[in-house]
Amino acid sequence: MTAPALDVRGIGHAFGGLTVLTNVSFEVPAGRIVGLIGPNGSGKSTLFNILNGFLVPQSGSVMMAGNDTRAMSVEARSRVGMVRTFQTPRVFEHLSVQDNIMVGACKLTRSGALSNMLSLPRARRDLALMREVAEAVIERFGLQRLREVPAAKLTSGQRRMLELARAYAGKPQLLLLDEPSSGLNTAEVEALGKWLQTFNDEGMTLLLVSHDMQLMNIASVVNVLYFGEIIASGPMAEMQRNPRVREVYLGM
Amino acid sequence: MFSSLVVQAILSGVTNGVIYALIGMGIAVIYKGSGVINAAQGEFSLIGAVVAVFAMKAAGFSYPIAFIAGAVFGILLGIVVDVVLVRPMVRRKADEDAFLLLTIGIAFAISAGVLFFAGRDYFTLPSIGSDGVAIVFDATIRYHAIWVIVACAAIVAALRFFYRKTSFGLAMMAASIDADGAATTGINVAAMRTATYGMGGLLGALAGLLVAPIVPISYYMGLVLTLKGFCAAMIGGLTNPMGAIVGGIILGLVESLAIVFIASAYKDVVAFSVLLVIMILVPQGILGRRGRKGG
Amino acid sequence: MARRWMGTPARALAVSAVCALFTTTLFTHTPSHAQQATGEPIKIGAILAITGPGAGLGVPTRNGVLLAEKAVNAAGGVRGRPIKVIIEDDASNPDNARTKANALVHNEKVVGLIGPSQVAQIVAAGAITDPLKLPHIVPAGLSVPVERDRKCVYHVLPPQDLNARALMEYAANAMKIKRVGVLHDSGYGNVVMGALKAISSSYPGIEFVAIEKFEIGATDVTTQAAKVRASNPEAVMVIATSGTPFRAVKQVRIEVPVIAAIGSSSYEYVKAMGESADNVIIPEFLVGEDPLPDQKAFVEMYRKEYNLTPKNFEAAGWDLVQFMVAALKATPADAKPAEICEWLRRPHKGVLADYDFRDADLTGMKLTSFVYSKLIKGQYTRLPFRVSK
Amino acid sequence: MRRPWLIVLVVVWALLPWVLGRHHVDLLVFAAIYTIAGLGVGLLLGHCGIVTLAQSVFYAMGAYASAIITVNLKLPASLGFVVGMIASGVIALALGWPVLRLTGFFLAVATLALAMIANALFFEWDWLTGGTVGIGAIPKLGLFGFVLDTPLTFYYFAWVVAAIAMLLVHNLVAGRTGLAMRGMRDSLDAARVLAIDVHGLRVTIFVVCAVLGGVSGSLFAHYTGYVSVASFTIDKAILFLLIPVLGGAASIPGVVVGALFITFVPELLSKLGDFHGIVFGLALIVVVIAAPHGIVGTIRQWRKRALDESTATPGEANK
Repeated sequence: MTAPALDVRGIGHAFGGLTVLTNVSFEVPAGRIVGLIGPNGSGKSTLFNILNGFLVPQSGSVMMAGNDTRAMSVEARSRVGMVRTFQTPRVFEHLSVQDNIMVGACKLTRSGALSNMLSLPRARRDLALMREVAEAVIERFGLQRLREVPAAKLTSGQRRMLELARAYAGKPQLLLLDEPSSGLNTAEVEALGKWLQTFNDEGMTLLLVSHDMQLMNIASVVNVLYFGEIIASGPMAEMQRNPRVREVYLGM
Repeated sequence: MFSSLVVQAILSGVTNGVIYALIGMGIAVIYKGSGVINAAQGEFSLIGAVVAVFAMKAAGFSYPIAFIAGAVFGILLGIVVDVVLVRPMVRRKADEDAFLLLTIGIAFAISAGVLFFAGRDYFTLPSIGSDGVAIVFDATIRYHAIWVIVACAAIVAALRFFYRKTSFGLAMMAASIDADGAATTGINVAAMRTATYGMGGLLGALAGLLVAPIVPISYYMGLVLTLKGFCAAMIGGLTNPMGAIVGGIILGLVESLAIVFIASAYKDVVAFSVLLVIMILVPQGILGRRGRKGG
Repeated sequence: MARRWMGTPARALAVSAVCALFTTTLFTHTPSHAQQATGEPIKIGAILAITGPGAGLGVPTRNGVLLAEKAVNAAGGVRGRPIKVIIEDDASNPDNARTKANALVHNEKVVGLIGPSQVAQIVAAGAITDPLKLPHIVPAGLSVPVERDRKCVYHVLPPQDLNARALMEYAANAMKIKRVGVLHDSGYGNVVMGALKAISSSYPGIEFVAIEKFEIGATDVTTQAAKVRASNPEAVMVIATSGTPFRAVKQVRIEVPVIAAIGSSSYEYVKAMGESADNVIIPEFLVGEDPLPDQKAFVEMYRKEYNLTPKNFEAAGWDLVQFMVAALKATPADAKPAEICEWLRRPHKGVLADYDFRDADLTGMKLTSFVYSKLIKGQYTRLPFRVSK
Repeated sequence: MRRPWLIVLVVVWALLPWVLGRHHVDLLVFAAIYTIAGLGVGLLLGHCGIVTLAQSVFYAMGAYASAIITVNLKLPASLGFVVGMIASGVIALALGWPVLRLTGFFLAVATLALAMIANALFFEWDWLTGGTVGIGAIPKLGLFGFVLDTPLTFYYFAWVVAAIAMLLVHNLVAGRTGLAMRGMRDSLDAARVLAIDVHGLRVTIFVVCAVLGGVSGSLFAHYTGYVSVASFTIDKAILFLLIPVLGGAASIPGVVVGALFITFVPELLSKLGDFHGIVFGLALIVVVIAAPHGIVGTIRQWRKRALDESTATPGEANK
């Protein structure tokens, strides 16, 4: 059985005395879609920042495909296939949609500053490859019309799509999605769900962190986080019937 | 004999340190109030001193009048800088390095202005009290230096009283901690920021006026003073202006002891190396709380 | 036919007048009442520090230069043509010195260059004049090895090793002391300190108990002065071009006499020293208050012109112009720069002292020409002590 | 590059020194030297959003390397250039690695502190740099038999080196590194998430900027034949910052325009004494407030806006 894409064990974290996470453990099996839900202030975004390396947890560890990520920087984790999105999409405002996606494809090439300055064949090949990948992703995501538009001029829905396309361009194995459905209407959430499903079909493991129940239907397992602890985990339908979750979520 | 050398180093260290503290406080006040590091703080000191010198030499005013003229000019300069230069950029939501370029431009323009109008020679102001020196354990400190330390303590007390006890001060403090929150309670945040720059201008001018009798001031010295003041503010933790006092004195002592124990020419090298180490390793400063982003 | 030509008495009168005028100008050459020089001026370039830390040297030198220009033109200039000294301010900065030298030599096409007066600026300007072998005389001592290879750049102030020797002579033979402290800046002071170390072997009796350096334009050297005081010297040598070190010596209450280098000796710096200009001995060349016999004429002329007392740099400024003009007079009008430069390579008698530009140090001054002055409460007095050999 | 426009530029460039007086050619040589140093600062500022005040340090190191190699060690000038570039690059790497962890104000102030420390050390280590007295009689450059001892000859050499530097920077910016830099500038976090080693990239560009500074320092040393610490003060650091800011940090022509501005404005105002400093200060303030993209950037914006208005058919909303 291959090692889980992400194995979170006993994560604890506090900000100046205020404990935010206590002993959080869960798994993201390779090739699956796993959900993580919890009301605002349950510590979701802190956990998320720990998973992708922006924060170093005070206790516990995060294993990625079998190796410990404690010593790995954000860039190092991304190089081995972990990419995350942001609650409010962080696109490169001054760059065009095509350039944004090409930055996403940088990961596939290695030419350094010197070979770029001398525009050696390696550098030119890399640039051509990046442009090719970007072109394919633009076709795939139907962004042809927006190719030259600077990201600053996009609507919030288009920004979300660009962030996904940009992540996709780097051919990630593990995609962490932070509140991907915030700011989308139900139709858009539906479309997003389909996109994530197709990503999963292509072998990409997904971790969905959100408070949006509708999106969680595509997840095979959902973990419920409440006041820094995992209080329950299992398929979405089961979670809706779980008394502890109902009490927490629906106040019944 | 050796001890008098160390005492001399401590006395001149504290004297210089207090000046750096005043400049550092000006930088911290403006940073806290507007999130901008004022690279032209040393030039505010320069202008304060030059205006006083001209008020005495050209217009023949007495020393106290010239001193006040210098201080008032500092306040006006701070206000003009905010209203004319900073406000349009705040409206345009310029990013951090645009503000830095602005203050570097201000610093360059002021020092070039002083060079053009006042020339390259050095200016000194008469000392407060007599020109003599007091003897302390066989080392000397000028009476003026003692007055500077007293004045600095008074300024710190006045600042603390102003920020904590007066309504205007509280409004300024609130606006600097949380602009949006303050705005909701009816505080005119823009006016508070202008007052902050005015306060920064005042502190800068006072530093210049107090340092001129000890250290002759010339057109090119603004940037060195800014950097020393920034170092003081950094050691004290940028978030609390009072920290700059301790930071300044520490810096002054480090410098003068470096002269005694290493070599005189390494004074600045040591001072700025301390600044670099603190910025990289202890970004919130020795005394400051964790509250500061940045470094 | 001839009659009509001579017929009109007016014309005859006009012709004879012209002949008379012609003959008189040809033979009158006594300077005292010769005609003022007229015609196209001969341009001589001058770069001096009018502003900045070096102004204490540049301003007095300029006064000497202008006085000499006036005197030379009053005495008929060079072959009847007046000289025009174009003075540029290098603001005590080598970059400016280079740009001004470039403009003077290549745009104004000056026949010779005077100044600058500080080491860094001299080397910068020298890089322009040396390739052209342009005659170039500077009011400063030879300091760095590169200056020895610039054969057309002459100096009218002693090389730094001679300055150092003059300082040591007084400490060894006049004061007969053992322990000497030194406070010097990082430019001029550094160069003279290097020379002091080099010649210290010939003064075995003297030990440097403290050597403290400060950067040029430093405004607070009290701690360095305190370090010198802590080594309790019998005398303190101050080598700098500013009043700051003297004030620091006084503030830390160093009671022993101060021996200063010639670079600190100008009324500008004495003013900056304030009341620390007391009990200071300076080996120099001209004490305006008590000049040597053959310096009296210059001192009088300078007092009449500026109603100020001249010192070394004023006299240096005067000598610079005199030697340049002497070279222009002695060489043909269309002489090439190298020719004028070679003519200058000979002994010269100046107001400041006697020179011999043939010497390897392109100065040729003697230790015996030094006079020693002493500042008492800001006033210069001349001491009887002279170097014997 | 549009072909005809470039050819006209090259022809004008080639004929210029024969038309202008020697003094103006001298200024054009300095403009070339400052362009090279300014390119480095523009790269950091325009593409990485980093304000550096340490370029005068690397400019000095290049100059001192050339002076020491050719005068003290009597070795060929080419070795001076190479040692200057290596020294600047290595020191930039050693200092850049810790310092570039900082961002915004604190990074800029840190570079200012580095410049001040270097200035004090250039004074103090006079056994190496000659201190205020400096190092004189640096030999003239020889190239294919020509001795570059007049502004005219040096003019062609300096601008060819500047052109090569511009080409290298252009390639860097157009390539993969340039894309990563611009992404990093807009959002540091997003770039890190896309596996761009942000810290490594900033240090790399800092080293490239320093090496460019070293080259321009070596050129300065061989052109003036003399280097002293007074030529490498903090004013010079601010001048190098002015070049890309005034000209237009993100564009190579902007850096050239900026370099021409700071060399010719003092000349035009020389009659008024030290007035040009005020013009520089005010120009920086005006540009930062009103024209953040600098002279060239703003002209491009006006031209683009004019282009949009002319092509936008009446009635259609300005998209």
